[in-house]
This record gives sequence, structure tokens and C-alpha cells, in this order.
Amino acid sequence: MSEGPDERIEVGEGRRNFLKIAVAGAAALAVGGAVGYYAREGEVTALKKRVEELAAQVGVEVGPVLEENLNIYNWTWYANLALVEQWAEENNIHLVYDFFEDLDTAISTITTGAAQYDLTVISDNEAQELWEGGYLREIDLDKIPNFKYVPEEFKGLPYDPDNTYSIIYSYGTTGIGYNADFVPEGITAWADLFEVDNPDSVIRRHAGKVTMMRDSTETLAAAAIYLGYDIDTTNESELQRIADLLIAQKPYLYGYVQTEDYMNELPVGQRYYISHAWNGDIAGIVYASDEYEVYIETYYDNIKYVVPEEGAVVWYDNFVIPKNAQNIEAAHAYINWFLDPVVSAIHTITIKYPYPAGLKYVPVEIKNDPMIFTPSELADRLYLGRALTPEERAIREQYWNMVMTA
Amino acid sequence: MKLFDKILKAYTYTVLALIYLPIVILIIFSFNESRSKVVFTGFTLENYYSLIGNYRVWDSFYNSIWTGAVVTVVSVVLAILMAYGVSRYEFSGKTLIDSIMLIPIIIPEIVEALTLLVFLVIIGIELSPYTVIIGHVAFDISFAYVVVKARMAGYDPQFEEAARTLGADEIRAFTKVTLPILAPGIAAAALIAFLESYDDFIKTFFTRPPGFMTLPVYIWNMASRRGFPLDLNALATFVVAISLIFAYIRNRIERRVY
Amino acid sequence: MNVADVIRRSRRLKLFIFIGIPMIYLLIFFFIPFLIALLYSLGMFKQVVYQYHFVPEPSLEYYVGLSKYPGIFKAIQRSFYYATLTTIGTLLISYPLAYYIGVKLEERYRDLAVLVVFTPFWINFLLRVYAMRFILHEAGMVNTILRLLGIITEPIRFLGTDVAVIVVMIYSYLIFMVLPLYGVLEKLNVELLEAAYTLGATPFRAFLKITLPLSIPGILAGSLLVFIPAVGEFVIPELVGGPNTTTLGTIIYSFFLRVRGVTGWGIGSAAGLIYIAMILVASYVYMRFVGGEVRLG
Amino acid sequence: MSYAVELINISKYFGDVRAVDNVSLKVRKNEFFSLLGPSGCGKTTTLRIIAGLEEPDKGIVKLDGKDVTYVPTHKRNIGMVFQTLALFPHMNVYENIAFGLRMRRVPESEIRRRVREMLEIVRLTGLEHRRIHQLSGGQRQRVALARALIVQPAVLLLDEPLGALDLKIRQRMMVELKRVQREVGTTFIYVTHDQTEAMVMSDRIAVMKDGVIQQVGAPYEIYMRPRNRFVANFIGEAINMLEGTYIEPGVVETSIGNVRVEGGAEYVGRRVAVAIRPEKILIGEEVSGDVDNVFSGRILMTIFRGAFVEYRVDVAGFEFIVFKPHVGGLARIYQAGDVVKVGWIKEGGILLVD
Repeated sequence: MSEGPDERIEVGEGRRNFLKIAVAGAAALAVGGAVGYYAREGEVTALKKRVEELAAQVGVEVGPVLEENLNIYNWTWYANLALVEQWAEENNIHLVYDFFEDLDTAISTITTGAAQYDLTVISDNEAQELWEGGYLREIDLDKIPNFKYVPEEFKGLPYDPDNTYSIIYSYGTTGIGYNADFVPEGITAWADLFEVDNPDSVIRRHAGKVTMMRDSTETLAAAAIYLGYDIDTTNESELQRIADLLIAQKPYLYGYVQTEDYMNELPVGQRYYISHAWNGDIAGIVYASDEYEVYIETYYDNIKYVVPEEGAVVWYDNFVIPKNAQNIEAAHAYINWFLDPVVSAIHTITIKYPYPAGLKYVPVEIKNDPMIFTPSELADRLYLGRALTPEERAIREQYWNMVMTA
Repeated sequence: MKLFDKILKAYTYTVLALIYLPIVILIIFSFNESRSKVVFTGFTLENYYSLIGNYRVWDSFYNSIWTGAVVTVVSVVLAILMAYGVSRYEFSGKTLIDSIMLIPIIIPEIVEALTLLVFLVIIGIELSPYTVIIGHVAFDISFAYVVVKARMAGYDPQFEEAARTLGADEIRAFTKVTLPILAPGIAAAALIAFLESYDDFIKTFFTRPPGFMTLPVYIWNMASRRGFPLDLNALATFVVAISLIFAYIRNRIERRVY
Repeated sequence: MNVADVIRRSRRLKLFIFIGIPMIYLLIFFFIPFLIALLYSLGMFKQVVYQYHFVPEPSLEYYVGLSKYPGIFKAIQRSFYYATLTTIGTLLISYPLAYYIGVKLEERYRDLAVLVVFTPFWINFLLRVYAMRFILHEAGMVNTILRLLGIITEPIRFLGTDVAVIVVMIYSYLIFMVLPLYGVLEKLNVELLEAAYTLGATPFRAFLKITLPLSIPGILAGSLLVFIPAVGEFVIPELVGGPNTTTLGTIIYSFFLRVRGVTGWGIGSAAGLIYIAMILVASYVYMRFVGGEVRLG
Repeated sequence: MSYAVELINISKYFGDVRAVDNVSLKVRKNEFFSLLGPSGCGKTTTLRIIAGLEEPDKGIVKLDGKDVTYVPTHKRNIGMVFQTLALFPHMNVYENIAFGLRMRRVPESEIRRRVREMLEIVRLTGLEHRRIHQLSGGQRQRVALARALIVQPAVLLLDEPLGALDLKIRQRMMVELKRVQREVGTTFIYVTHDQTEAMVMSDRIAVMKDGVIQQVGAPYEIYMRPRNRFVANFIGEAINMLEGTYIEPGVVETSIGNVRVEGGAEYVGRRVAVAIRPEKILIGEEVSGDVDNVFSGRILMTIFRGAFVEYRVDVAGFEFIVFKPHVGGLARIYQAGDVVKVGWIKEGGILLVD
């Protein structure tokens, strides 16, 4: 497997040098040095200086007086924390930036009402369930002038048509990642993973080297797309067909694994090398991205990601403000800051997840990587989940449970 | 007999070696240059520099230690009271209490964590590090109880009576005689209670206030999507080293009373 | 009589201090929340945003709902299977270890030995499990050594199998068996053994008739501390197991966090309560069984 | 004069079991007093009541004339040596002995001095740093004794402390205990089921049965003048117990014929027993004309017991046990089958009613 840097990218000295990145055609933003704390200090200062310059160029305005505290609750590996900390410092905000790693636990935290977060990031249908359930506070778009930088296609999405409660954070798809060293013929469709009766199919030829997600929503949806059903079907005969399909597939799987597992295993390929996966995570492998460091370097160009021909689940993560939030102004200010195109761009370069508001300033290598920015021509075969009631989820869990214990 | 003792000794060292094997792996990879956690590519101290600068790790490490210590003290004290009461006094419902004390160990943690959270909301207690402690103590009492009670099973009450005939009141008889004799059991209970708290993720995750991280919460968050950063290996190395040094020093300086 | 005398003389007051205080703590912070779970399982608790309401209309709907999950029985079986093997494994490995440290080792080294055994457990659980994963990996240490020794040519697959689950579970739970056993064996009176030898017992019989029965409280405590949490374990099977690793813990977890809402919490609580009842019964039977052996001995 | 220990109508129940039944007892100062009885007779409970480890359900406990019924153990100024000794395993010899003084907050220098003295008294000097499990049984005994004595208790309670020792050491320890008691002059109350221990050491003995005190007295009194059949049987190695009816003053009718007894005229018409200690019985030529009771018997068995010879003599179906010192040579010893006379003076018989 190759670990060499991609040729498209301008390389500095040494293997882990940080790259000079063209930002808005202006002067290059140089960040780097040795790793570690002192390095990050320098990095933050450099970033701060750049952000100030760029902010002056695009005209970011100073907002209203903010509260002293802000409790943010977000996924791990989902923002450049150096930049976030710098923002807090500049605005004299005591920032609590808290992580979750599993949306289910995060939603339970928010809905029981014990923990008070001012701002969190929740996916599409879950966000809808939350605002319908009365757990979210309306967002005042007047306090977020940078909302105008959000491209139109990310405004008014079906789960919140007027952006009353949510503002796009990032988005992506759930497809198939694989190690091309072991699968030179490539993968194009769900059929490759589900046609277990065809001895020439990918799954038969690579039996035992394939994983599906240990996530009922995603894996049921994958089978549903292959069978041509609604990804959130609650029709029991359809669910039965889905379960049958998954059970038939099961003997040819390595197992149902979690993100961390396939992210570590795909590049090695010893246990398995084809995984039902999220695009951003595959990008995370390829670029070995970090929470602090701004660089573009390809670590594993043999790792590929594909949105299957039949279609795939698309998901949108959103800023939302929980009902019991205390520091409303600060939350709005943070959203506004994040939607600043330059800020969004830096986050994108750091994390390798697309933050739509920054598209304009993202280097072309990233902008053109379909693994990060899902190409718009795929739009008609992407399926967005809908809000489900607990009863509906209970039915789906039944069939998932059937698969898992078969 | 001699041969048997030798076999036993060899066995013990073998088991110890096996227990340490995964730790050795962690330590080796803490010096790995590559981001890969499977293949060792070259020696570096980079992970240690990055660990030094990672204030979130230190914060959560510190939180884990101090909450764990408080949890251990409180739950072991309560467990000793309980085990002592059950072993010393006859009263109706004793066997019932014995079974009841198992429930906090049995209950699936997620049920326990969420219902405690609901309860805290209902009675209006705000989340704080103390709610984490409260939650941990609630199941740690049981863990400690089971261990202390096992040790107490063979404890002869005549020791305590002897102390009383020698002029010790009940409290001093308990602290000067009963406690020291039970000490190995109590130490075992304390270690178990501490470990349960120190390793707890689910309950901590739900009962903590925003931003309050313990080491497991930090590691779970960091590890479960991207695989843990190698500076955590460096932390593991650091912790093992400290622990072994501490054990060694303790053994050297402590003049045991018994 | 002064206050101290009142305390001394009042059995009730003593019982209150010893049993009452811990029980009050558990009552407030464990059993009342536990009651909430009970109410949820009976459909008697509803949440509206951040308000919680008591609904005095019990129903068994969620218990009945559980029966729709055909996999639950298999999950229970699997949970008990893992837990039983883990308990036996930890017991077999720990006993000689604890015996060596608690009985054979010179007294002044015992504390040190216990700390040395404990040290690996200062490492976070997850890191330990990941480290085990590297060892059991197809390219990991075990396979490498076997290959170098020429025992195998193709790597053996451990990860994704029950072998890995049980090995990792035994590793993770080992200390919970070692410590109680040590706590009990340490106070074993060696003279009793010597007395038995003088009475003509072989070392093996002396062990069987004296050491073993006397260490029963430790075996019991250790087994409970390993078996009970092991039945609920679902993280290790998910991290190192294969496609068929759903345990009861997984299912309860998914009810609470995935299905969510009153329904999810209701079914989850019902499953949790049935689970608790099952383990109480299993533990009771086990304790009787082990206790019975004492009487036979 | 006040007594060291005084029990007044003490009763103690464990559930329905009456462990101690209306016991009254007076133990004099500086006395070596034993509570003797079979296991389960309530002697240990009585001792624990004196120690304050049990509370009596009824009655009063006085120590040194003061009512201490409700005074906690640690304020009673007693010492106690337990059956299991209960030496603290987590302390060495020195710490064990010093424990009581520590509890009384005696200055360290004085503790050192007194422990040294005490070690001398119990002859353990040089072992102060030994751990308990490194000591022999006899040494542990001494540590336990020293630990209890060092606080200079008004009364020392000993609960079968010699039970676990083998015979030789036990015999040595008995003498040792008596010596120490003389030396320190403390009141000892000693609980045992072994009459030898009680006989050897005690100034007075209380014999207990079923929670009731049967008799209190000096060893020779209890031996020579047991108050009832139980005491007569329990004390001494053996006794010949002739059951019968008191028919007229001085005469008891028994299965072997009428037996002359001393006194007891008030018992006429009642069932009584005449008990004769084996050594009081004269045999063969010893039986002269002025012996009150003379019977003819046949030797069933001759047992050489070392210091004396034991004969089993059949008299009209009753088997007498007779102990005889062998003053002369072997020729003077009767053999099985010999027909001999046996007899005793009436003062040698003990008239028992209960």
C-alpha cells in the first residue's frame, strides 16, 4: 500500500510538512512546524492573523454583546479546535466544547434535559424529531448575517423547510469504501455486496472480507435501496425482505463493524478490505486528518469510496439550539462565525468534511475530491431519511434484531 | 511440595507476563512514528510531545483520578458499614438485603444511567462533577460490599471483644482492630471500586455536566470513530510507569505494622 | 446514660448506622431511579419535553412487545454463554495466581505483587481492548509468533470469532476475580494446612478439604463480580466479535438509545427488569450450588 | 468487705434457650475462682456477662461493689483471655501487649517499661518483635495473658484458654497461671470444662449445669462433699453411687443390702444415693471390725494404674470401683476371681438427695 503524497499537491519539506494552501487566490496561508503544543501555539497565531486579514477582506462585522459562557456539543473530529478556541478567546467567552461520538447518546442527553448545551449538531431527521418534539429553540436568522454564504441547495431542506430550527453544518453520504490493492476490479453498486447467489459477484469472490455498518439505520437503508424500497420503510413485508437479504448476506461478511474498526483496517486489508462506510471517514483515512493541523497530504491513495449506482443515503448535519440553552446570543454568534466562508474553508481543509459556506475558498484538490464534496450530479440518487416515531423505529429494530441474531 | 511451589511460581510469572503483553504493545506503539497502529515504522517521541500539549487528556485524567478517589472512599466506607452490619447483627430481611445489594451490579448501565438522569431532572439537581460521583457510588457500593463481605466472612468477632476488654470503646475497637484485620479485603474492594469508576463510560457520559470529561469519556469520543490518537499510547505508558514506580516506592518505604 | 451509651445500647441505632445509612443512599440514588425504570416498563411514566408525568394506568404492553423480538432469546443465550466461560476462565487463571501471592509469597512482597497485577488495569478499558485486538490481529503478535515457529502458514482468524470475545473478556475481567480471591486467601491460616498434613492428608486432599472450602467466600464474590457484569457486556463482543455477537446488553442499549421515546424506554426497561430477575435467579442458584459443596466437604 | 465480682440473680436467654438461670455468685478479691461445667452449661455466658460482652436479661452485676450491669466493657477495668486467644494478627507481641495501655493513653515511656515488666512476668523477654504466627501455642498463651494483665484489671476473666494446648504444655501452663496469679495478686475467674484445671488452680470452684450453679466451694469441698448427684459424678475421676431408700435414721436400703450412713435423719422414706469415692473403700485385710459397711465381693478386674491399682469388685451385682495404693510388692495385689471383703466407714459415704 502506498503512503506517498499525492502528486497533485504541492509538498513542503519532509513527510509531514504542512502545505501551502491557496486561499481565495490571495497569499498562501502557511501553517506548520513541528507537532505538539508549541507548534500549535504558533499555528493558532498564524491562523488568527490570517483570519483577521481575511475577515477584513470579506467584511465580517462585530456582533452584539455576547454571554460569558457557551456550551457547544458536537461530534468529535468535526471542527478545527485551534480555531474554535481562538474564537472563544477573542470574544472573551468561556467556551465548553464538548464531544459526543454517537448521535443516539447525544439525543438522549439533550432530550432528558439534565445537561444544558447552548449549541449542538444534529442530523437531518433527528433534528426534525427534536423540533417537532419541542426540544429545540428557534434560530434568529437576523443574527446570522453569514447565513447568506450558505449555498441555496443547503437552505430550507425538507426536514426544516424555513430553517426555523436548524442551519446546515456539513453533509455527506453513506456508500462503500474499499482498498483497491485487494479489489482492483473496483466496486460500483450495492449489487456487488448483495448478490450472494451470483458466484461471480464481488461479495462471493471476496467472501469474508466485507463489512457492513453496525448501525441499524444505515444497514437497513442500504438493503432497502438495493431492493428499491423507501430507506425508512416500516412496511413489515418489505422489512422482512430486507431482513432476508441481510441474513443471506451475513455468511459472506466479516462482520458488522464500527467506524473506528474499518478506519484502522481498510488500509491494512488483512482482516477485510470492503466496508459499508461514511464518505468523510474514508476521506479521514486517505488524508489522515486531524483536529488541529491544517494540511493536505494523501496517506492512502489506494483507499477508494464509491456512491453505489442504485443510490445512497445522504445526511445533513445541522446546528441546532436546544430548548434549555442559556447562552443564546453566543450560540448565534458562533454559528455566524462558523458560516464565515474563510472560517468554513479552514475547517474543511482541517477536517476533510465539507462545510458548504466555505466552498469558495477551499483549495481545488479538496473541492474536486468527490469523497469530500459529493458531486451535485449524484443528487437524484441520494436519499434523505425522514423523521420516525419511536413506534416506527421499534418495528425496524425488530427486523434489525432478527438480522443480528440470525 | 517444593516442585509444586516452583510450578506455581512459574505459572504466576507467566500469567503476569501475559497480562502485561497488551500493555507492552501499547508502550511499543507509543514510540511509533507512523500514524498506523498496526505496523511499527520508526522510533519517535512525537507522541509524547503531543501528549504534553494535550490539555484535554490531562484535564480528563485529573478528573478521572479525583472523582475516582472520592467515589472509592465514599463507596468503600458505606460498603464496610453495610458488610459489617450484615455480618455482625441478626435481623430479619438479611438475606433480602444480600440480594438487593446485587441489583446495582446487575442493572444494565444504560438503564441505570438514564433513569438516574431523569431522577436528577425531576428533583432539580443540576449536573456537576458531584452527580457523576453520586452515580458511580450508587453501583460501586455493591462492588465493594461483595468484596468486603467475603473477607468479613471469616472474621472472628472475638478480636473486637478482646479489644473492648482491653479498654477500647466500640469505635476504637473497630478502627484499631477490625479495620486493620480486614485491610487486605478493604484494599481489594477499594481497588475494584476505583477501577469501576475509573473505567466507567456510560454512566459518566450521561451524568456529567457539559465539558466535564473523564479519561474514558475522552478516549471513547476520540477512539470510536477515528481510532485513538497515539498520544493516548504515550499516556498509557506514562500511567503504567507511574503506577509501577509508585508500587515500588510504597513497598520500599512502608514499614508494615503487620 | 450519656449519648455514647445510648448509641452503644441501642441495637436499632446501630443497625441504622450500619445498614440504614448505606441503604438510604441506595434508596435515593439507586432504587428510586430503579422505580422509574419499573414505571417506564409498565407504561406509567411519560415525558413531555422536560416535564415528567406519572400515569396511573399500568399496562403490560411493553413486556408483551418484547415477545416480538425473536432474537432476544438467542441474545440471552449468547450473553450467558460468554459470561459463563468468562467466569470459569477467570477463576481457573486467577486462583493459582491469587494463591501464590496470598499464601506462598513472602508477606512483605504481597502488597507489591497485588499492585503489579493491578497496574495494567490503570490503562483505560478501551485501550486495553484495542491492544488485545492488535495482538489477536491476523498480522498481530500471536499469528506472527505461530508463523515464525512454523506452526501455521496461513494466519488464524481470532478477531471476529467467539474465541476473541472470550479471551478479551477474560483479560478484562481477570482483576475482579484476582482481588477477592486474594482478599480471602491472604487470611488463610497456613497452620490449618500443616495440621492437615500432620493428619495424613496429601497436599491435594488438604487443598480440597481445607483451602478450597475456606476460599469459597472469595470464589463467590469473584464469580459474582465477573459473571454479573459479563452477562451485560456488549462492548467487547462488538469490538472484537463477528457478525453474531448481539447480546442482551446490545438489545437493551438499542431500545433506550435508538428506539428512544416512551416506547423505547418502556421496552428497554421491561427487558432490563426481566434481565435483572434472570440474573438474580442465576446468582441464587449458583450461590446455593457453591454453598452446597461446602456442606458436602 | 466488698467482693471483686458479685452476680445477683442473673438470667440470660438466647431466644427460648435459658443460658443462665438466676445465677448469684460472689467472687472474693485476689481469689482464683473457676466456673466448671460441661459445654453448654452457661459458664461462658456468665463470664461474658461479667465482661459486659453480653447484657443480662435480669439481674445485677457488681464489680468491686459497684453496679456495672449497664457499664460498657471498656469501662469495667477487666481483663479477658479468650478461648481463641484473639491475639491481633496485625500486631507483633509488643503491640499486642501494649494495646490496653494505648487505649488508656498511657505515655509511651511508661508503656515501654510496663511491657518489659510484663514480658518478664510471663517469661517472654526477647520475643517482643515476633509476629503472632511465629509463636508456639504456649507462647501465645503467655502473650494473651500478658495483654490482659498489663492493664492491671480488677478481675481477669479466662475463657478456657488452655483448651487448644497439648497435655504437657497445659500442665505447665496451669502451674504458670497459678504462679502469675500469685505474683500479680489479681482476681482470676477461670472458665473450664476440665476439672483438673479447676482443681489444680482454683481457690474456689462453682460447678454449673444447664445455666444453674450447682455448688460453690473450695476444690476439696466440692470433691468431698458434693451437693448432688451431678456434682458427685462430674467431679473426680469416678464415684460409686448406690441408689436406695432412706429407711430409718442412719440406714439406707440399697440393692446390695442396707448401708449405714452419717446423719440425714430428715430424709427418712425418701429416695437417696450413697456415693463413695473409690479411694475411700477398704478392701481385703483393710476391712477391720470397726468398719461400718462391710460386703463380700469378687474381683472382676485388676487394672494397674501406676500410682495406684484400680479394682473392679462385684458385690451382689453392683460393680464397685476401688483405688488402692500399692504399698507392698506385687504379691499384695488381688487378682481377678479373688473373693474379698470390701467396706467403708460411714463417714466415707456421701448422702445425696438431689
